[in-house]
Amino acid sequence: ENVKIGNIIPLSGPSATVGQQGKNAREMAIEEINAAGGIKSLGGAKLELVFADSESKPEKGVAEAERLINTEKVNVLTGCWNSAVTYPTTAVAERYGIPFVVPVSVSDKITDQGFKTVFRIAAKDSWWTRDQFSFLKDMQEEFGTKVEKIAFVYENGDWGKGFAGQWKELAEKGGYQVVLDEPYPSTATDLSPVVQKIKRSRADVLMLVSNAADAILLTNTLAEYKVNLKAIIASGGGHADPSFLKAAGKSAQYLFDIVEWETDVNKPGAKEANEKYNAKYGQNLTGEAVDAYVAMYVLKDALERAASLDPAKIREALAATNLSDGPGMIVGYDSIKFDATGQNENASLVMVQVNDTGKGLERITIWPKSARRAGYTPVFPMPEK
Amino acid sequence: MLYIIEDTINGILMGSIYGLTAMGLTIIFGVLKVINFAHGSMLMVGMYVTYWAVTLTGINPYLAIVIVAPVMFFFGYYLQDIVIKPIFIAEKNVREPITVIIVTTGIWYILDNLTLLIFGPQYRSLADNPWRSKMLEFGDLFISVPKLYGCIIAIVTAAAIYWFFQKTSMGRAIRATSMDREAASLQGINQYKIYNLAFGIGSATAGIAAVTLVPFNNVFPTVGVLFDIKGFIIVVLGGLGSIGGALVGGIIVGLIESVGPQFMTATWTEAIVYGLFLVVLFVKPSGLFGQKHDW
Amino acid sequence: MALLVVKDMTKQFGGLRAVDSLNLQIEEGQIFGLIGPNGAGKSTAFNCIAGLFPPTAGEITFDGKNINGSKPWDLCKQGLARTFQIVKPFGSKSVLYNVTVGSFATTNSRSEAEAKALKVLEYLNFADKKDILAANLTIADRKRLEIAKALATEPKLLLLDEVMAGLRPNEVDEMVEILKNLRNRGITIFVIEHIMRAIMALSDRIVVIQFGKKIAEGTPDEIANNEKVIKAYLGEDYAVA
Amino acid sequence: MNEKQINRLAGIGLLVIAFGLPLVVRSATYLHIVVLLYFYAYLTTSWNLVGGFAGVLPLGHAAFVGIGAYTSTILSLQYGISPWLGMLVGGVIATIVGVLIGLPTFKMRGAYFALATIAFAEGIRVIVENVDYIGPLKVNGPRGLQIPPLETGLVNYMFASKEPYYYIILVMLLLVLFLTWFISRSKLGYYLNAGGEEPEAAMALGINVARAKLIAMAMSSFLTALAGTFYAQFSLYIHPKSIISLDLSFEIAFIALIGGRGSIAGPILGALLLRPVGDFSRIYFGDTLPGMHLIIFGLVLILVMHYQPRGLQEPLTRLYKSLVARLIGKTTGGGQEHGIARS
Amino acid sequence: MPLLDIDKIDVAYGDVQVIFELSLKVEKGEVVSIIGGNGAGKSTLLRAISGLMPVKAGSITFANDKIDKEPPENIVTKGIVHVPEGRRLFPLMSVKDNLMVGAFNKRAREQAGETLKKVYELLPRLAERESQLAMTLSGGEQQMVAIGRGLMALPNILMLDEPSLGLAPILIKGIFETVRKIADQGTTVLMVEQDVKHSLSLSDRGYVLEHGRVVMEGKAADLIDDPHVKEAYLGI
Ligand SMILES: Nc1ncnc2c1ncn2[C@@H]1O[C@H](COP(=O)(O)OP(=O)(O)OP(=O)(O)O)[C@@H](O)[C@H]1O
Ligand SMILES: Nc1ncnc2c1ncn2[C@@H]1O[C@H](COP(=O)(O)OP(=O)(O)OP(=O)(O)O)[C@@H](O)[C@H]1O
Ligand SMILES: CC(C)C[C@H](N)C(=O)O
Ligand SMILES: [Mg+2]
Ligand SMILES: [Mg+2]
Repeated sequence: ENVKIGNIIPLSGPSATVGQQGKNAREMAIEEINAAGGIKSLGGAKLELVFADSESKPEKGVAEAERLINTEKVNVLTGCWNSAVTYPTTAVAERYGIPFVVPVSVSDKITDQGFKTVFRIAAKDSWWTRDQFSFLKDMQEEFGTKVEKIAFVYENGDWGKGFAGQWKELAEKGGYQVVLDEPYPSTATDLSPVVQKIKRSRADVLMLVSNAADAILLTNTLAEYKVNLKAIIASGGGHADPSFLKAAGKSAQYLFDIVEWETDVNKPGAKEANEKYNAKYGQNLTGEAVDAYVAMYVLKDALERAASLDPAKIREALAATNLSDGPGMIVGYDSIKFDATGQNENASLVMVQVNDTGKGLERITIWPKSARRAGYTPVFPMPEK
Repeated sequence: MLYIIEDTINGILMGSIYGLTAMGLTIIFGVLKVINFAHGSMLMVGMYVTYWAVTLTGINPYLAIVIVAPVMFFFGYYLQDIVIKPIFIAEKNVREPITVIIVTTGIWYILDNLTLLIFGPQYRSLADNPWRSKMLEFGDLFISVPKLYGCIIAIVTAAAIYWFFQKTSMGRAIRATSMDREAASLQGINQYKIYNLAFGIGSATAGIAAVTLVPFNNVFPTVGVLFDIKGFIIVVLGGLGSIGGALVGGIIVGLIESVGPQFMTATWTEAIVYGLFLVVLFVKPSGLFGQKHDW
Repeated sequence: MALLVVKDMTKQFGGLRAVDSLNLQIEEGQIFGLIGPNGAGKSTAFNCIAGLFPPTAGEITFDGKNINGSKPWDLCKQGLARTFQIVKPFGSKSVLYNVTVGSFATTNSRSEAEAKALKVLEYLNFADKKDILAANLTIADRKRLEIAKALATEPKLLLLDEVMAGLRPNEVDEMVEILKNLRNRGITIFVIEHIMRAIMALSDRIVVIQFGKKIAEGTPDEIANNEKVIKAYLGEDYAVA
Repeated sequence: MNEKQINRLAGIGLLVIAFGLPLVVRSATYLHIVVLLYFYAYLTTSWNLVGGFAGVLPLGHAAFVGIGAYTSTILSLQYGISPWLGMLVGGVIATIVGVLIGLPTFKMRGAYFALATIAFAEGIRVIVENVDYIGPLKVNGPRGLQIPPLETGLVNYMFASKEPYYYIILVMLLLVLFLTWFISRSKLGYYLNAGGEEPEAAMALGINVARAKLIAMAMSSFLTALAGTFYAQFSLYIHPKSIISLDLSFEIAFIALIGGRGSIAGPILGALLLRPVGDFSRIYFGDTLPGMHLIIFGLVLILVMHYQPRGLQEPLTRLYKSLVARLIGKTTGGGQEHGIARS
Repeated sequence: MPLLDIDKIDVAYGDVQVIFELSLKVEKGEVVSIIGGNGAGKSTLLRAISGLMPVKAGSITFANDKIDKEPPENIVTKGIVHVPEGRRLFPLMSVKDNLMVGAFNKRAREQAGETLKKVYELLPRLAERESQLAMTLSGGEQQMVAIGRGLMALPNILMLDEPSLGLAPILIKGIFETVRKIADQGTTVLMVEQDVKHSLSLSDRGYVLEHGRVVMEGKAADLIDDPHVKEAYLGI
């Protein structure tokens, strides 16, 4: 008997690019797992993926969760990338007692609901923001440049609002002056008014939360208006989208982006996995894709230990996860382990900088210093325009 | 003060491009009396055509008009001929066949998702596009060159279309058909051909709008949706069927979007646009330049 | 007693004065005719009286009350009903439905309203067409439907705008009879018509307007022989057929 | 057996099927789909009071769904007020908003009205997305509101299985159907029809068209808001983008037009076609051919309009009538009425 | 061979047939009147000829061309021009633009300038009102525009549907005089009229239609004297 894994991701609609990546990564993982003999404790049972399209719409996610559980009879669920979709959808899984692995969806509240069945592999937004601020602090020390004024600009949604809330607290604690706090609609067709506000705020550092289309538009417009900033710190998502670098091109140079994983991570197997992925799908793995990829290995590990398809058993096994090596463990940190809320307590983040070291623009890991690509010196502050 | 000037200029430039994106909507409504909910999708298709035309042939993005406008004209012409015309034939006696809007919505869903199936979800923009970050700088005052071109193209297009409708025999025939289909057919006018033509012209203007957008915007399957609702607001504000109205409506929206954020967060300007829209309609239910008798 | 008094009524459309200081007075139980060249302002005068739009100046008194700027629906409830020159049937509905809409003015019950509507249809020799969709009627029948709808509201004063256009002479005669009967039942009638056969046979009194101004008033005989009227409206070789 | 008896029998048969369905359909998924089908049929029927009878095309009814959902949810989350009560409060607020919307927009004709209602609904969505609090009330802006699991039961309007939801929405649907049937035969129904088709003529017949439309709008927005509460309790999560969305507003109108505008059966027929098409095509193609389900949905919209521009109700009524006629062995004359429909 | 030959046509609105096996001929240069009560099917007949209504059975031949399956615009191009009941002007266009639209068909377009002059000569009132919107004209003026618009198409046959409807007595005479002039200049005219006295007196021949059938046909002069016509249509 096969193990059915239901996956709810945005395959059409505005986030279809990342949905597609997540699908690819999952497929690559289970191919490997099945080729290696499936779940041995279940007599070599194979993993089988069932995908459902959320279109990035919460109500569709909820409906699909109902269906995957009731009709497809999936044993576990994963998804949904958009926090706004993941949040209500996990509630459905909780009601039915079906384990739900969230590879990436960062809103804190997903694991703060007291649910028993939810396990998140990615870091949550309070950690992302915490690390963004630690990074900022470290950079100031390393390069001796002082940052005083910060501007917050973020998509007006669950994700952006979540980040902005945390930022405000952190900025206050860190003694920074917040000169701009600006949500914008992700559907904007012209972002120059927002860019003007950034420019006029005379901020030193700009912190962003953006989806893909707006990330590209913002980056280009910032370059057009020659907004002088010491740094732009983005929050993954749109800035980590595979089309971002291509579409933004030169304007994206020197941008900092926080991610879970980067191709240059120093981890056995990572390079091979990326090459394999690139050969298969013509793109590099991204942090978010890696989370999806690893999620499959986390599930495999839990299923081996559960040796049963009983959701309660799988849930228990997931809760006891401590995955530190083996194929597929290509994340930047040492092991995956869930705390009482289901949050992967080891999840860690890295900061990358977009720059051209002679091979065209690429994403280069620079922080924490221990993970920095050998021989690369980050550019901070950004050169004046 | 400088800020206000800068934002006002940006608002006018971007606004006239908005006007251009909505112009096809108003033309098609003016003649067919139908809200073309697929107009955003036509714009999207136009953007893909522009993108590929420039990428494959390497021509100047603005010269691409000579490819995009005709391609879009024929696309619209035959789309109307094949998909929408049968409804008009079935509903001969209805002046404003509402069923057609369902059909146009169907076209919207199909075009957007067919594009997704064919080209994938990627965001595309022109590689090494010389216009991307071109700015005119007057001290601290920045004016975007692609937007300026867009504005000029919008005005020229509007003037050309206006001239065509007022001064040519075909233009008169189109206007006549818009007022009374049957009476027009009694003047030897093939109403269905006129509809095809109007739809073609509307689509061609969407194509021209697409050309102005591609140099500084992304191309992706759902990009049309972003311009859809804005387009509706613009054409109603300006008065359905009025070419100049579309331009003015677009500029109003552009100004609010551009100047508004000086006083509030960008997310609230949307609300201001809707508010103003309703106020205008309350005072003048047929929009700023709409015909009272021939809504 | 005068049922309708119009004093110095003027209606201006932009630069055009469609009705110019018009005075008229209609007694209860009268059939009152209004004629004049095309574009003289007859329909406009009707529209002002019936409340479709307010007059620019002047005073309209109906049944002793000033009705300047009153809304059409209120006027209808007060007993003033009208037909439209450009007929406006509820095309997707049956004749009976159309007329029932009118008779709801005096009742809230559907069965009662339908019964009243049927009576009106019978009265107008129209009952055989009660189930036909209004959109499928010929122009003449649509005009008849206009009258039926207006009658169903049980008016005191009925304004009829060219309801006989398109009727054959013997049908015109039939309609004249119907209208006379209505008058005998106590309904005052104010009619616009270009068909002299009808207007002359029908009216107790006629007003002629041109360029919005009254140029003559009198009995049909007086009007038929009025020089001004002949020159402006009837034409030299006019003869009451 | 005569025609009346057959009609009655058919009606009773349908009722028995509707009430018995959960005994046969045990799958929660399918029941979920049917519940949403009824939910849409209910919304469309409420919409029909304005969109069908009054002859205008509102494209912003999602705003009322949103008002209903938000009102009852906020009251229940913050003050522990039973959603049943909150539902009524939501209805009242929606009525007020509906009348406020109606006042300016009913002056407009045709496309202006349709587009103005879109703008109204979008405006409300933008406002909800922009405010975290209205006074003490937590709206939570773009992040939506989640209803935590409470004790299940009728008072909390929360149930562990789908069946109770099924029966609630079924009863709501039947009530609203009866109401529209009743109105269509009343003075108000006549006035709405007349005012929708020829406002000037209607006014001359003593109809205050604007007032009749406002009454219809008030009822329609009240009823629509009730369904908003149902939706919130059924899905336990509300989000401005999904509940006050253009998609929802459009779908309501499309179901009506596909089914047959202004008819009683239209909304049900429309929902019976469109909902399953939407749901099942997404299920079958959602994973392999992203976007395919929307292509199919679009194709269905176009095809129905090509073959039945007046909606499904017309041919199906004809079919039913001829079936009945055959049953009672009487041949009915063709006599199909033709006419100019309103736009 | 008649210019227009209608042979046993049936016409129906949906299932309701309103014209039954109707035959009618118009010779070149003639003025032919069709009279009949309301609902007799007169307008429907003209609509069938001009292609606005499908013909269910029978045939219509014009100058040896079968035209009963052609769409209205082709029929106009061939030279049959229908001035419909109720004028149907383009309300928001100027008088001149209305007239120019009349000359849309290829045949007429090239000579539109000259035709326009001729129409202005025939109907001088229109030249005065050249730039006024059609919507704001009085009924009589509108009727003139409608006829003028018909003439702009350079018709071989001009079909007029109740040109005198709703006009003041003084104008009616003028309209019929205009029709006479048009006929004298060589245009064939097929006219539907309620004003039987006027229309028959300027026609060559006439047809009486009742319930969708021709019940009488003949020389106009004979019809005027026919007792049935006298009673039913002249009201004598
Ligand atoms: N709403 C309006 N706006 C502008 N002008 C108008 C309007 N209504 C009528 N007119 C003009 O007012 C004048 C009087 O028109 P009206 O319809 O009252 O004439 P009438 O006497 O009824 O003519 P007919 O006998 O042809 O019906 C005309 O010149 C007409 O064009
Ligand atoms: N759109 C329609 N749908 C169905 N039946 C129609 C339609 N239009 C007209 N009819 C019917 O066709 C018949 C003939 O109508 P037609 O208009 O040809 O008569 P007519 O002789 O021109 O009368 P009138 O003198 O009143 O204009 C009438 O019985 C009428 O009811
Ligand atoms: C970083 C991204 C994965 C965030 C995602 N869009 C979310 O809503 O949580
Ligand atoms: Mg008049
Ligand atoms: Mg006729």
